[in-house]
Amino acid sequence: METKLRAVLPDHELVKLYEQMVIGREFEEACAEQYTKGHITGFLHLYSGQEAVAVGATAGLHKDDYILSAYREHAQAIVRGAEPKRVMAELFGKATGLCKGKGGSMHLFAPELSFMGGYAIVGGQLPVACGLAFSAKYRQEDRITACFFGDGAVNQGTFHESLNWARLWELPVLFVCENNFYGIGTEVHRSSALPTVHKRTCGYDIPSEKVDGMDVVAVFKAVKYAAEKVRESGRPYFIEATTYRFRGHSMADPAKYRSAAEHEIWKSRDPIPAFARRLLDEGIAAEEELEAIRKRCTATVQDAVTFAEESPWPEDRQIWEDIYV
Amino acid sequence: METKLRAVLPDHELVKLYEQMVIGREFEEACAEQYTKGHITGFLHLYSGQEAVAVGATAGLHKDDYILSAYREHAQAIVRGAEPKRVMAELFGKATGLCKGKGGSMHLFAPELSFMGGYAIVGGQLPVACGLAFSAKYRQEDRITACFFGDGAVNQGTFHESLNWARLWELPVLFVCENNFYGIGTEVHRSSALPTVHKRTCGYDIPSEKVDGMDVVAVFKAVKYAAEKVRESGRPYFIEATTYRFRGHSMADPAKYRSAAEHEIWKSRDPIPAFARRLLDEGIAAEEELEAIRKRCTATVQDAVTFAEESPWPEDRQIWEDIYV
Amino acid sequence: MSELTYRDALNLALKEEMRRDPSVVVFGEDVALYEGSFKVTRGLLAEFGEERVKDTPISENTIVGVAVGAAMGGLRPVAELMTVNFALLAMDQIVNHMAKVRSMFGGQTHLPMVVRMPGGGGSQLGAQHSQSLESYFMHCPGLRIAYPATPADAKGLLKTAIRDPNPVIFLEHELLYNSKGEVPDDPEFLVPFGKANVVREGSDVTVVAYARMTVLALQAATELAKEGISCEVIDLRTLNPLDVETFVASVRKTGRAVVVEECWRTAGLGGDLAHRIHEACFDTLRAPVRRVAGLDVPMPYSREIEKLCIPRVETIAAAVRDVLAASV
Amino acid sequence: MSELTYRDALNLALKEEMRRDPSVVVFGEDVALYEGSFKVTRGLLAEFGEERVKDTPISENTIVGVAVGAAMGGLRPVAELMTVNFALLAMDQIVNHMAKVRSMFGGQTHLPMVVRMPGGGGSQLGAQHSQSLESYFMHCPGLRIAYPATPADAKGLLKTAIRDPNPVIFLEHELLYNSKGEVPDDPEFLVPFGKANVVREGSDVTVVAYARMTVLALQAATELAKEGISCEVIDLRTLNPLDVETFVASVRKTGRAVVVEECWRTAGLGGDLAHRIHEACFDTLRAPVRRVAGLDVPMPYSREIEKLCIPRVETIAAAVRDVLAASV
Ligand SMILES: Cc1ncc(C[n+]2csc(CCOP(=O)(O)OP(=O)(O)O)c2C)c(N)n1
Ligand SMILES: Cc1ncc(C[n+]2csc(CCOP(=O)(O)OP(=O)(O)O)c2C)c(N)n1
Ligand SMILES: [Mg+2]
Ligand SMILES: [Mg+2]
Repeated sequence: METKLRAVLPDHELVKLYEQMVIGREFEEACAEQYTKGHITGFLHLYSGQEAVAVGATAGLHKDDYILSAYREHAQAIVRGAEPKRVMAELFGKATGLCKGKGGSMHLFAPELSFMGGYAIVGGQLPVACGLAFSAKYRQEDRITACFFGDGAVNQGTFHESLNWARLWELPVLFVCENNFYGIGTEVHRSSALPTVHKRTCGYDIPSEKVDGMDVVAVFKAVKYAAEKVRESGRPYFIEATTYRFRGHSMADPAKYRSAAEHEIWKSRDPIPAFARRLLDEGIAAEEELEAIRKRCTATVQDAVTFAEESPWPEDRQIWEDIYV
Repeated sequence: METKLRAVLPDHELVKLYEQMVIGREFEEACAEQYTKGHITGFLHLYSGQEAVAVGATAGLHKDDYILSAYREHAQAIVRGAEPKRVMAELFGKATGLCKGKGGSMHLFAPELSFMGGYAIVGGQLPVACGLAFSAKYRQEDRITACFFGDGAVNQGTFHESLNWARLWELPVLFVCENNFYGIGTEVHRSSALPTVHKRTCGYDIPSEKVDGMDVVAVFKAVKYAAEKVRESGRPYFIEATTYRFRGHSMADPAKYRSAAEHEIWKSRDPIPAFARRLLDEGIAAEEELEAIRKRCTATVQDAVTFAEESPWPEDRQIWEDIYV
Repeated sequence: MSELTYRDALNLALKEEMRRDPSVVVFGEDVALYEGSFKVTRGLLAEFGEERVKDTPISENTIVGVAVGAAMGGLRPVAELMTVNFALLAMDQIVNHMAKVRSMFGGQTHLPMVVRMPGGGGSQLGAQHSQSLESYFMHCPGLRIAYPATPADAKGLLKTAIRDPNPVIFLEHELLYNSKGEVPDDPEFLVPFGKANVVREGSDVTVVAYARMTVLALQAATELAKEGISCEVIDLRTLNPLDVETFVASVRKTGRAVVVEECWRTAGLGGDLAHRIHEACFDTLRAPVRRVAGLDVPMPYSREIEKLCIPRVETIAAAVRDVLAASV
Repeated sequence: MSELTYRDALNLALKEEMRRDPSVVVFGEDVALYEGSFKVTRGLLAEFGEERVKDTPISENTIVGVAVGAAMGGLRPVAELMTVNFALLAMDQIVNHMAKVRSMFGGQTHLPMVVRMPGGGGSQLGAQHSQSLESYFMHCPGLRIAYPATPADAKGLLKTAIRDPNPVIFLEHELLYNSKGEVPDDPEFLVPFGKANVVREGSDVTVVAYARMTVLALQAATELAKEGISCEVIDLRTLNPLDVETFVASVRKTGRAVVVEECWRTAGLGGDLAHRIHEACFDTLRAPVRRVAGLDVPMPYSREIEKLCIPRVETIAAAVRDVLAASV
């Protein structure tokens, strides 16, 4: 039997999880539209379907725990507190963007929120996460580092090197693999000799567990538990969150390699309506309240688009800025 | 109880194993002398102490199974059939060397013996071994690839990538880790989160086992068994052979990081006298025969040195040769 | 002749060579089932099956290493790195192995292999995905490097690359995949390595370029012709072997040169080209060689500033005008 | 002033900076217990303890990546790659991360980190262990690159590198470790980045060099002086920032230049330097700039041919004579 939600978190925090998932989804769907209109260019990797992971995990961390991710990180940044309008402006390539238009969709960064970046080289963020964790440990800060990556990243050399290193140096890193079962068009069992991702930590003596990444509360609980383990032991921990991206790998991918049936099964597990049902069933929120949240999120995202549209382009001189100190 | 040697191999083959270990040792000790005299320059990594691994393993393979190794590979090449004089000439940098003086100590190569090279980038040979195994599989050759590497190499990204790949593509690779417990001055438990090296294959669904690398017959049996497994299944297998190098990492290393006591314990397990005792105890060879072998090996190595000394240097024009076809 | 895109010309080259030689195999991330990130390997899995067309894990260093071993074992692997940016993860196998194995083993083996990589900037992909790394490969003896500008060359050079006994880095420009041109149907149509192409004859200035830079240089030449300036445009086609004679002969004729490279200016290959011209034509050069190159910055994402970081028709034309103005 | 080896000068720089700033940490393969493959980190573990001086697994890409993260987190990591050859395994973290993080994140962070790497050929280490990869680093905006020629510069540049807020590639030449020279004792002795050193004044030819090439160039200059040829020798000290003014001013004076680089000639940094000279001094140059560079081959092991692949005093002297002979 499922735990009752109220046993896990107070009502307003549960509702906040819902709101965060909704804003994540709304934001991505707005991005898709803006991409179609040509306002967002480059690669655009949307997070729709995976919201429970970012939202549950972020809730399970302390506010100043470091977070690093890959290139599918809009929702991750927003959930951590980045302003949607500055994220959208970044995607538009505007000077008001989170990274002044220098980074784009794949490189969001907000150090004041301890959001230490989106990285576009598969596996590239793992060593960086170890380094951040080392700095926190060295300075005796009570701060762990959560590093997100996909199922495709686990076959990069850096995965191996980083897990080994984190255990060896006893670094407070929480590795979170978002297993959405595909790396672009390649299903996990076609890229990994051992497709049960979390079992791959056996070679590093790192404890690991698997969690349902479509269930925001399950993710929250798992991450909260794991984060405490990391904090207490000073050692790494590994979570595999199974999830699904409802869209193609990027806007350029029609995702023909997945069957309609498979897609339907996962769609029926959409974390947002599922969580809404639980909030209603357990009397935590009323339908009107949820509807108000959805409206508010839509408005926020709409404002973000307007802000991005109206923002100026970077100036030419900025090309030469922010490279060297 | 130890198996009786005769139950494993016929007498003349057992004696041959002894001879191969002796030549391996004599060769290395001669190298040390020539290095001290300044005839051999560059890095010189000697194999003394580890002979049972190369000798036992090579005996357990088919003649045309591919072998690849790292930079501590003189004995490996010689045991496979490379002429000691051409190996020595290579170390002297002479035109008559195995690689015309272009490769040196770390890059022996003898394709006619299916000895596919010594590589000096730690972990660099593992992907290459996978490629050779793939070519053999593709051409439906009854040929496996044995890839040797050290305990230090298991933390390179290529180790992870190659093991995953070999299992995924079902490649006939026999991975042989020569665990001599040190990568230069770093003991294995200070570089590997899981210092029991053979257990690291758990993340790839590759069977593995550990063997006493100071016992030539044990290595032979383990490799023979593993090689047959690889041949039959078409899948990788992993052997960890525990061993010890009696000298420093290279001639430049006084190996002060190891205690005299540790060194003594391993010295007392020197694979050559240990095997000699068994040959004598089980009545497979008489002391005179072994003594004759040792003399023969000393002479062969002395001839090799003379050959190398008397050989010409490469000609200047050779600088531009053998780069492009 | 058929009109084909650069993409389809590459695709046809792969198919023809796979039909011709069963030792040709293709592998890389998403090249089989997904038919390639840029669809260059479309139809290969269907025609040649999964023994010859293989998806790989995201393990770039090992992709190249497996190709090295497979080539050593007698196959003709054509590996794809999804983009040139990821070659940075494979530099060990490219520079330490692919380029060196033959020579460090005294010529006892050779590596008939190709590593294909799309590259180049201009698509708002940000700093980690917009690099032009041709100088790195050129600065590494032991490799051959081809980088086609047209669909015909795409086909002819890739076929030559696959048949070449040496390891070849085969660069493809992401912004050229959709460009169209006439391509010979002949399955024996090959474009030799080391022969630059004088793609436009002219008398005032020699413009040395490659790949997409050739396309831009031709457009600049058309513009400049309206002003009465006659450019000779040379497409290098291969960066190794480098056809020094052709461009030096041209500069001897025109007395002026502009070198166009997409990569960063500092320590870029254009410095070497410029110096070779300078050395060979010291007496006849009427102005210093001008370089048009990528700006020395990590590529910014925003399209309005990104476009200023890459050579353009305008910057090439301006350099040509400058060189004329500066002439003695 | 004390007479120190290049090795000991580096060692002292590390110690002084670690004493001065507790955020400086040192890690790399065998740098702690073993005190470094080349003994540059001797005594560090004993003085600063295992929290600050750390051995790592053989995982080069992650060594650099950990330094990137640690620097982002506010430390001043000084990572060692055992030799520059292994930097090829770390090119992803060096080029895609270390060089780009600041700019792609809009300047919101910076990386006060140093990656030290011994390099250079001439020790019969074969093709995979004898590379000079400075051109790769120079061809990558976002990095600073220092490469000292003398013990004093070794100390002063390393101290500057550690205090610099930018990511620094710090190259050391394996054949210089035992070279000796006077080194200032002052713990505040710093050698600024971007200031080339005119190590010998002269009037006939400017020789532009760096690191061990400076040492050879000075020897060549001594030889040539006997023939009445006066060389001005310039040691670049840092390749990024590059002090163009100093060498251009010198060539304006002498009218002739030889550029010496240890790396491969093709697409090497010397082409860029030569072109900058050519461009800036077109009117005053009396002969084409000559380049003395490593031969375009994977380094052969055998010492008799290896030595011919690397610039030598003789080849530098010959280039200077050539440039004089070719002068108009
Ligand atoms: C080193 C590297 N190789 C290849 C790519 C191209 N690429 C981008 S995303 C991707 C798939 C990654 O899959 P996964 O880690 O599962 O993340 P997901 O996209 O599913 O979130 C690939 C191959 C890259 N960006 N970096
Ligand atoms: C990529 C790379 N990093 C570092 C080195 C320097 N190095 C040479 S041997 C060695 C230790 C390797 O240890 P191990 O694999 O255990 O082999 P062993 O020397 O014990 O035979 C190191 C770090 C190298 N050659 N290649
Ligand atoms: Mg995935
Ligand atoms: Mg070892």
